[in-house]
Amino acid sequence: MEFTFGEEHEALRNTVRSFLDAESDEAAVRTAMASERGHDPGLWRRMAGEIGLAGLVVPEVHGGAGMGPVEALVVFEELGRSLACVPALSSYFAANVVLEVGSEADQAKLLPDLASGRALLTVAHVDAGGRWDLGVVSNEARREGEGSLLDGDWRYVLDGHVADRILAVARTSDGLGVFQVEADAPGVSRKALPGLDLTRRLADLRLDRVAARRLGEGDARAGLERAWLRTIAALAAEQTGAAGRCLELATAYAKSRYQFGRPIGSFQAIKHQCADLLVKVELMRSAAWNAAFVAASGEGDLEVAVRMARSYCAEAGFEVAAQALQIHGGMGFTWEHPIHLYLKRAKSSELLFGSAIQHRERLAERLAL
Amino acid sequence: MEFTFGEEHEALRNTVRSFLDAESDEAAVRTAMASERGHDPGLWRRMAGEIGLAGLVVPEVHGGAGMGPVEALVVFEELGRSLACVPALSSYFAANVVLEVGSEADQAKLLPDLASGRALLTVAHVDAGGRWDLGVVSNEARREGEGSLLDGDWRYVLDGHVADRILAVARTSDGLGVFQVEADAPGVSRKALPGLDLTRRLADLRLDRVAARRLGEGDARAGLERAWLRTIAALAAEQTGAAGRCLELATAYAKSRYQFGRPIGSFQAIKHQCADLLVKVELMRSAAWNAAFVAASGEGDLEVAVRMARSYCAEAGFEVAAQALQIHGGMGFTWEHPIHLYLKRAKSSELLFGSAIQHRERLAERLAL
Amino acid sequence: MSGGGEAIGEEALRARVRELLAAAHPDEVDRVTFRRAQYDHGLAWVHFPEGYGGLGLSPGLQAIVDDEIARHARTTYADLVLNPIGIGMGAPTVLAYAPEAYKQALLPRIFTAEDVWCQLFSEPGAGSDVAGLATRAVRDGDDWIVNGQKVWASLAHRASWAMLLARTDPDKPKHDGLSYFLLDMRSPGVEVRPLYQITGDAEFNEVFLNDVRIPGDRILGKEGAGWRVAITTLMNERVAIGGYSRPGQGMAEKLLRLWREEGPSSPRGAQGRSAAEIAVLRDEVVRVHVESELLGITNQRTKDAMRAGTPGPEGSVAKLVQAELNKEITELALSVIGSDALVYETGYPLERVEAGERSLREFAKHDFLRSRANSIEGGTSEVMRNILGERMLGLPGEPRADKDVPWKEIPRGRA
Amino acid sequence: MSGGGEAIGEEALRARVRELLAAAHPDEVDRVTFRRAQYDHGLAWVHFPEGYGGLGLSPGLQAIVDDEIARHARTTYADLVLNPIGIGMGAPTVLAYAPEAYKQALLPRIFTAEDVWCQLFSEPGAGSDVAGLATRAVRDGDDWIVNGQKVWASLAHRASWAMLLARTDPDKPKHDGLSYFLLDMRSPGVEVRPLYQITGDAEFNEVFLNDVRIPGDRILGKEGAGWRVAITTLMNERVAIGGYSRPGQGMAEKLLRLWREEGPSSPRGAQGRSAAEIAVLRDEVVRVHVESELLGITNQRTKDAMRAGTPGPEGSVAKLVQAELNKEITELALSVIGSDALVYETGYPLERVEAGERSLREFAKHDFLRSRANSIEGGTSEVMRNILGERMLGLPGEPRADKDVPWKEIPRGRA
Repeated sequence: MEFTFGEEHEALRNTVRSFLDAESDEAAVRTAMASERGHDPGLWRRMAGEIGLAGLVVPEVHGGAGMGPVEALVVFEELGRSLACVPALSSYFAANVVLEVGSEADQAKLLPDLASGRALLTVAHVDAGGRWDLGVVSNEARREGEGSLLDGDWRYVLDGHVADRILAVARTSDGLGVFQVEADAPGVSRKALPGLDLTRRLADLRLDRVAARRLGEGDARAGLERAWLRTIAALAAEQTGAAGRCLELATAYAKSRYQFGRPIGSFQAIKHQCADLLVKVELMRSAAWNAAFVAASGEGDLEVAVRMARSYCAEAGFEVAAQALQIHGGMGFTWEHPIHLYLKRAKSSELLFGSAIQHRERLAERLAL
Repeated sequence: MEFTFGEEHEALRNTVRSFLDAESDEAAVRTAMASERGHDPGLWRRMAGEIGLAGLVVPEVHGGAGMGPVEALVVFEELGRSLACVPALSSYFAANVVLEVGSEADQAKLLPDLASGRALLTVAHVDAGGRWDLGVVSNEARREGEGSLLDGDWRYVLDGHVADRILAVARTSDGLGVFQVEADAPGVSRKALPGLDLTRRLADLRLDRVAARRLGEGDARAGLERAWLRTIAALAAEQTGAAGRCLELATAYAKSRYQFGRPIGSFQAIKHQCADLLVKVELMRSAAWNAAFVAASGEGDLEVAVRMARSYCAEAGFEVAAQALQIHGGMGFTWEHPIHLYLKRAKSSELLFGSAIQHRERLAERLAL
Repeated sequence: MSGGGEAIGEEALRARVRELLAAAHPDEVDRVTFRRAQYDHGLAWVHFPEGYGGLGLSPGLQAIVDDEIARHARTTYADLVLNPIGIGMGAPTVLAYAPEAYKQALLPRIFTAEDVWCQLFSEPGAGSDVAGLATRAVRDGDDWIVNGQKVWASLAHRASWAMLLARTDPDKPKHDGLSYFLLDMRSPGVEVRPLYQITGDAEFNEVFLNDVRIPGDRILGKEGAGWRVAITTLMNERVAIGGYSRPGQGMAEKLLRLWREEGPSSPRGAQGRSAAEIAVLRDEVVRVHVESELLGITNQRTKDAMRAGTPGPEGSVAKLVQAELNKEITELALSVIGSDALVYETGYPLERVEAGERSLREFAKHDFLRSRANSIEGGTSEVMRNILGERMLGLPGEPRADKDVPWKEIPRGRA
Repeated sequence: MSGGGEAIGEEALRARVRELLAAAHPDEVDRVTFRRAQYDHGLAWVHFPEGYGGLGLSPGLQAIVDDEIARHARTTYADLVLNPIGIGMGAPTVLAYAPEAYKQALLPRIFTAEDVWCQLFSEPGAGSDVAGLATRAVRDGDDWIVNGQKVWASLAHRASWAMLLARTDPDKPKHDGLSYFLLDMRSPGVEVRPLYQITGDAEFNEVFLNDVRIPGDRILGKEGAGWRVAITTLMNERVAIGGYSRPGQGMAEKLLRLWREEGPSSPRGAQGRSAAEIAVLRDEVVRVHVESELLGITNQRTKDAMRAGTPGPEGSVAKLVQAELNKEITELALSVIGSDALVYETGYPLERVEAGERSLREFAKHDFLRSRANSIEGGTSEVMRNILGERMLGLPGEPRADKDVPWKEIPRGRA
């Protein structure tokens, strides 16, 4: 796999970074995370309209930017860096699911609203058992006339408390199905979860005989898997961006903080911690790039690339944030310093989409170990 | 558990240390490990005769020192510290097995020779599968008239290539049995193994219709387990002594080695490594002491205490040696510097008597996890 | 049994406690009345001299007093919780350094917790390097005028008195220009603000000192000798901390309970985990349990060694291991909880609240965040490794940029 | 495609290789004949100037030469193995600094490996701190007399020539008092002894220099400017090492093969291990495999970045990760092998022997010991972390005790 970024990628990175620096600085993040929704809907609509982030991978014909996993890599690295409180991951997941599973008509119906930021779309697949694994779906859909009826609990739905529509995954007689549920439909109840990470919110969803429309035809398992893996790849990029920012913060602090008449970064104890963070961030970057380029090329084993990225970035992302906090000393333990926001995001990103151990086990199977 | 050492323990430690400093310095260790036997039989007989190490826990009535696990702790810490090439662990294991499993007559028959150093006695229990676990014994003994016949392979027998007698563990119709095999009996063949660790030798043993005498009566399982656990406790003490010596060597080197105009121990990178070694050695010591005092008191859960010690000392003992080598830089990688002898002993001690993972699994069972 | 030549023996001491209880019984009188009586009987700090709440006995005998009170009374006034800094660190410092009038005025009110105390040493620019602090105290006639900012002050919002370390001579090397003051926290110019932590709690405060006036007789020790006084305080901090129960083992025990009650083999914790996943997690759980047990044993060895008069390096090891282990344990607890660790039920209050009832899960999640500070507070793990390397192993110190130069010339960056 | 303005293009270069093959074909002539012809055709180091084994092209084009030879010949003379130091580091240093006569005499014989080269920089007292070395060179008329001891000299026992760094002025600061010499290893007073490692092998040598005489024209660069010359050599060392194939991935791949062929699910590796034990080990095996793959990708990114002209910190990361990972991988390999890792079939020869055929197990066990040096040789992991911290992250250096003072006054302890 060769990693080639063009000028358009640099331009994209600059655009996103400039936008986020201006519109989602730390103060904005703190305001958004203290709000009930957990994000600023106006900001998301502007990100959708001005720089096309909502419909990043939505084809242009449906109002999107028509980009792919490598562009998503660039965007999510920047989103991770800024901790912007926006429903980017949920939207990216949903867009990929619609593209993989939906018919042309489904795409035409769902994607324009998603791309414009008019309607938030999210995916619900974790069942009451709490397992992040498309192989573990216990909720079932029942046929009722032309449509379907859904009953059950879906957990940890990204931005589920504010989504306008939900794509709920359920078992059907012919494999997995993806069902479009309007958030205001009768029988839908959802509960915003108090999060460890205040910058990305989750909700539990309960459906009680909710009428739902199925996307596409036949078993959606393979398409869902691809969309799921691509979303995890984007998350790995986000984790990398966040970890890179933690390294920047720790390094800057180590240069400017003096104790015993020296910058603390001149002490090997701190310097070597920073070096170890650099190593981790570089390996995370390799992992995230590899996953994105494999996804974009269609060559290579997407599952292997993504599970490698997932298992490494989940653990290293947290370790980097935790050690960066340590380098900040007491300051890093205060609410007013931003490092704890990264720590909490890192832990929550580690917990989303399954543990590193779980992904390594699947890797072992793929590697015939 | 209270850890109280009396003056007699200090005296014992001083005696053993003085003896080893004089009789088993590095040059002596290198000579012994280069020899075919792997140890100096004269030295062992003197250790048996002059300071009673061979019969440490053998009752005085059988010519031993009549001591217990706490005294063994002191002795094995010193043996580990010096890396003395003597069949101490094998003899300690054998003595405990005879005491736990043997009848009065067996004890009277076997222990005096062991205590005087006249005859080396060792225990063979690992079967061809290579598992260090008394629950896994596949070799069977057959009754033949008054006695028994043994067939099969026993692996990794401590000092098995030079032992005069072997206590072989085999299954019988009424549980585990311990069988006395004379090394020069017909049908006994043994193969000295080229060791990763040259300072403690192992042999594979093959018995082909060897006539053997059974010790004691009935299932020996419980007694064997106790003897086995006590031996592992002694090994933990030995590992602690060796690790303590590695720390001493590393610290001394860090003080005397100058680079960039400073002792390398003044650099935090090295200083903090030494501090981390100190922490590990202290926790190893706690583990070894606890195991010894629980064994001595007969109170508390011996299995838990020993498996804790085993799982910690196995891994930490190697980590300490490996990091001590790193602190020595290129010098530590040379044959002429003694640190590699500790590294190899530490790894071999980690591999003997089962992996840390294995012991943690058994601990989990005991802890109802 | 004990080594010191005691004025009275254990039985006499128990008898004296019973005299106290006859005079004032905790089940019958209020806290202040009882504790004042305890002080007057010399049973507050038995190792203090007579007339100062003590009897001149060895400190180990305090346990006899507590035990005898507990035998005869249902009520125990756990004042170490109300006024830990005053009782543990303030009192010995006052005893050693304060003028007689202050000893008489302050010591009983510390023991009754009528006066809560706090410590004002740390500053935003002086964390690991406490002696580098910048708060200035300038003479004004007989008084001192203090300006500066302190941080990490527990209980400052409740305190009547503070132990304050300030710089009186910036032209001296850093340790030599410090003086130690008793500060009345009710003085004008003292402003206390809660310092919110990443947990959303405020265990600590920032204290701003703006032209705060301190009478000249409230200096402890000599002007410029404050560092020596501070060491008395800090040594008592270690003793106080050493007296706490085993927090790390507490955490490991919670982890084991969490595993048994809500772990992978429980309905709530199953989460479809595979046997292999469970095996990997369990191995880690046992590993940290073992280390935690070994830490407890190490602490036990320290106590035994101190009793035997041969203190070793074990005590300093504990702080480092505990801090690092607490982080590991709580990280692992979140892994055991699994997906549900995404949910933080207690939220981030950002106001001064006492913790309410918490489930095992809620504890684990809170401890996960709280433990981040364990390797920072009371000496960072980096400082602990320096101490172990230099004081225990005798490794040489680093070249110093801040020795023998006037404090004002020490580089300070933009702190 | 390439950035430089090449005198000739790829096709012309391939044509020139075919001319060489027409003149001397490796399948038909001996090594020296062929390699000499390659040198004469300017195809030894294409980036060297014409007349010195090169054509003044960009170094990347050397791969074209190798490729074209491999296309047309079965025999490839892998001389980098015979004379890696001469070809990789000696030649560029000679080219840059040696007098013309030496260039003409030495360069072809380096390339043909008629002269094997070694490097004499490291000393017992100068490991990480190479510039602190103590070997003395003293003028004697036009010549120099050298005394000292060097270590870690690979190939010194086969070498005809050495690159020698020695101190010519102990009164100057340490970097300024060094000079760089070409040493004929056959000179009287040069004694080479094998340096046995913990593996029992002797990859390296100690070299003792007793009153060794070096003619004055064999100084490279100016007297006292030896450090600058040494940097040329060392930079080419990195390039040479960077050109090696991926050793770490090799180790991880061996580990996977070991697991599959002889691991817990094989008859030999089963050893009664429980499913839980296997799960714990397997998780670790996958973890190091992933890290190894990510290291490979990081190396790939470095190459891409160098091609794109924007080299980042990735290259320096690799050395550190590789070294630490190799140790982890081989430790894990022993765990996978289990009890049988107690047995070390190859033994410790303590004589200069070439490794014979080895099984996967034997490799793993040998690599376990050999990898201990990975975090020491070519820059310790501690030095690598300094480089990453200071050069990549821009963190400040430490206070220096050895700057701007005469070398002879730098504290040296009892090294």
